[in-house]
Amino acid sequence: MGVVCVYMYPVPEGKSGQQVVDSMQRQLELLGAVKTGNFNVDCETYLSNNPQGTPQRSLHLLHNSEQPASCFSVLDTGTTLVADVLFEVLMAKLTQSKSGKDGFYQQRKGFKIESKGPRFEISDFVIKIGSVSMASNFKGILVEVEYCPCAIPAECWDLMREMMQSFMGTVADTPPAIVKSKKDQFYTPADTINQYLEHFTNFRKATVASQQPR
Amino acid sequence: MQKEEKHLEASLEALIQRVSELKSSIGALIGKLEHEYETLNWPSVLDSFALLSGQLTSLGRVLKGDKVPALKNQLLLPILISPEIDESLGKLTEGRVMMFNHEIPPTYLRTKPQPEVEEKTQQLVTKATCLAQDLAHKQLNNLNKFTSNLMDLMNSTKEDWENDAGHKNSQPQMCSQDDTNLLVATALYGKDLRTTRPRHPKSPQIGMMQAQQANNRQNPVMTKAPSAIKTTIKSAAASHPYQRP
Amino acid sequence: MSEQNQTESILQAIHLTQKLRSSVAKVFQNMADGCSVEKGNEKHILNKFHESLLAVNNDISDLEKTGNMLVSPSPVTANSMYLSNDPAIDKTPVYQQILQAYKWSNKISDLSGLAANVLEAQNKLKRSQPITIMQAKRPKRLPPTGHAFPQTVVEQTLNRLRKLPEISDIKTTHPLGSHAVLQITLGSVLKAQVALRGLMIEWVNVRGYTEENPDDSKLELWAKSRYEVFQKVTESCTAASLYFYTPHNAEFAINLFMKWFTQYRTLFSAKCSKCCNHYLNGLPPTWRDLATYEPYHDACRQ
Amino acid sequence: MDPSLHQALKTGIAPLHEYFLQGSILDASKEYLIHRLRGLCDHADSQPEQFNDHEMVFMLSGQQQAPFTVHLRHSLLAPECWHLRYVGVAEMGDKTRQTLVRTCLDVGVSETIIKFLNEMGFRMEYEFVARGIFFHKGIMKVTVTKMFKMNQVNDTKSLEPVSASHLVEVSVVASTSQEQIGEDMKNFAEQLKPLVLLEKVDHRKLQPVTSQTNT
Repeated sequence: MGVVCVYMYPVPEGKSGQQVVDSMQRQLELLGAVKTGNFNVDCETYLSNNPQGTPQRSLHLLHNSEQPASCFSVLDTGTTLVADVLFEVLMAKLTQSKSGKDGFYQQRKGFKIESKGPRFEISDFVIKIGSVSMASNFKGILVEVEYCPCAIPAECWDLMREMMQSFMGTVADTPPAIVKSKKDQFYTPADTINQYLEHFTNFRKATVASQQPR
Repeated sequence: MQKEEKHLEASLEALIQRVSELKSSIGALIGKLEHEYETLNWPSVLDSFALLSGQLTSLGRVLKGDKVPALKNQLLLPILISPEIDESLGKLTEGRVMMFNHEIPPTYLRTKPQPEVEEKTQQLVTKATCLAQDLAHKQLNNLNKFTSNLMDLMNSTKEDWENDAGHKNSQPQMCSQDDTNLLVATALYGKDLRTTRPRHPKSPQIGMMQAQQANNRQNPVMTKAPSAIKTTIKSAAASHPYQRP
Repeated sequence: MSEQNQTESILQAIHLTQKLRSSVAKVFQNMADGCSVEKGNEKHILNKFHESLLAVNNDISDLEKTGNMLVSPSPVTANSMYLSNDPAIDKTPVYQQILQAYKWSNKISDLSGLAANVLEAQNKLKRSQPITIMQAKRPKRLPPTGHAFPQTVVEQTLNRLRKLPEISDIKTTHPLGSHAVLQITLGSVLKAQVALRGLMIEWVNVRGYTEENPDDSKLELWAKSRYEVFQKVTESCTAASLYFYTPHNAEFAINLFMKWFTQYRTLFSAKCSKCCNHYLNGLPPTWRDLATYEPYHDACRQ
Repeated sequence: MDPSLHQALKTGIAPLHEYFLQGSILDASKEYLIHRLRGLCDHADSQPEQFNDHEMVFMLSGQQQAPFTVHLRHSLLAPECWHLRYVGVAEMGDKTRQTLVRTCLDVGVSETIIKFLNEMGFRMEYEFVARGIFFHKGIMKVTVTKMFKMNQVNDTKSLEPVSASHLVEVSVVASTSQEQIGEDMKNFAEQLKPLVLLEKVDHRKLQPVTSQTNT
């Protein structure tokens, strides 16, 4: 597991998401990237049915195809739990409503958001171009770049920046906030998930904001 | 005279009864040996022997008893000897003796052992008498000593065995049901552990209510999860430093 | 019977036993040696065998006689009767020890086979030549001494190396006897496995800091790194270990090598001295100049 | 739930049922049992594997919902190992069933779990330290556990044994359709007699009604 940076890649006016993805793919192939399959990161959200008095919690359950045996749960307090994928079964038990009574948690319907697309490798770099969709509506593009050999962001940031700028330009001028805050520590898969969650949350907020004026 | 005869008759009657009892039990034993030798076990043979010996002693007691006139003083004479088949005799002896001819009386009415047997006995008696008194004593003492030694040995072995058995009886005290229950309850329900810390203010009543409900319904909806005594195997398994090649 | 007499007869008995042993041994020796039997010669061989057996027989009867003369063992030997008593099997760890020994011997043979193969196939550049007859012809050339350092000296040298600021840790193991295998950790950048022979560097393999060994005790000396960057570094290190190699001053050589090697602390963060970039063809500068220690991309070296 | 996960659960790739028997052994006789288990179980040549775990039991209770309990185990030997376990009600079954059966869910988790559970609304109910040895024989797992009360909250150093016995459990985690396992386990338990009587312990009788009213 190396250091991962996730950026939102802006879709220019008048272009469809697919066009942007295609052009980026061509660019990467010119740089010598090899396509090595697809990837998928998804996120579901649960809300607690807590009795009054205690604050309502929301819990995000994320999967990353890069870590297929794990699932990641992030509470709105920011606490992140990495667990076996069976944790989801536990979650299902918590959402189960028994004899008419609601479960402890309930799934937020129509809120599932995911980013999926092709995965490329250049030497020790892994690049993923994901199209984000929520309830099968296209929301934007997330580009993930991972440098596998190094686990400390401060060591390899410059190297990564040069690499990323070669195909993304100025989008990758500064490291993502989470990477920045962990510069001298070991980078973990949970950090990747938190980067994705942050972007997902932004997309969802944008959706809500764009819907409200109407 | 009349009275004495009657007396004799009665005692003979008694004797015959005893002897026939003895005979039937001997028959039973023989039958057992012949027909059940495959399934026969030692205790049942011993039972038969015990019965026999009991009957023999009771026969002896009857013979020695005061009520029986001295049979020694009675005479028995063969009055009629005939080579004809006597049916009533055959009936009486269950077909063993069919006629009372000349061969029968010497064997059946014998009061002394056979001459050769007598001779042998005589020999032994003389041998015994010619043994010196002190030598005999010595041998007797030796025999006694051996016997008592043997007895001691057997007794001590027996004691040992019994001790062993006692020991074995004490061994199963290796586990206790109470402890099992206690441990399971501790792992599952935190028996004796909960009291040490305050609980969430609301939950006790709920928990209690539920427990009572459960009891009332006789079909407890147990919502508490049993133990996770199984543990993080992964960790321990992974820490095994040398995998076999 | 006096004590003296007793002792004497025991001595005699022992002597006779030895004699018996030797005669029996002779019989077996004869049989073990074997002989080609020629036709007509069987009788002779048979006679010889017969004679030796007779000798054994005589010895046995002698021994028996002396043995009968001995009275029953005196109380002094009372303890010896416990000799044949079984020890409490459950209490002695013999079983585990035997199994352990068996496993280890298995492992040793496996590993040595493996090592021999690998060293044969992969490492043709032998730095330690076995002393052969060739050397007799060229007496001027001294045999290399790099491999002939006692462990204490190796340990001392390593302790000095441990003080280098870039090196976070040097772990030593002796997987196959005396020669050390080092696991050098450089910051949190990389880990290198260095197989030493004495103080001579035989083999270097570099892998990433996060590339886990299944556990720390198990050395993965041969597994190559998953990442191209460390494969390149491994290549460079092998080249450097040959460059710095001096046959008669191994300590000097290892110091030089280590000094050069520590430059990889900045593997990901250093810029190439020629093109002034970090990134080229998917890799950071993976070469460090042997004299100036300056970082270069593989392609920028020439 | 993920459809592929659903599939895995159905086909038994992710086993959800635990078959188990419980018993206990007095501390004094533990060595005999260990000796016998070493002979009976796999890997007789190596030292049996030890564990020393801190178990915490968390409960989530709502107003209308039935409380939900999970058991969290933290290895004190390998502090990076955290293990979350949910177990259902143990079914006694009838005479023909040889073992107790309960649903169970084993999840390896990261060290943030305590904070996570607390923020999810779980509260710790009780905790103890379980220390012992485990063996395995095929898919069967045998644990010999000494349980300790903790004198102080979160202090795994000052301990007090719960009883003078070790808890012995034989268990197999498998999917439902494997009733044959019960036979094997019964046979195995038979071989441990008279040291340990491994039985179906009726959990219903052990549910502490009184202790709940006390607290």
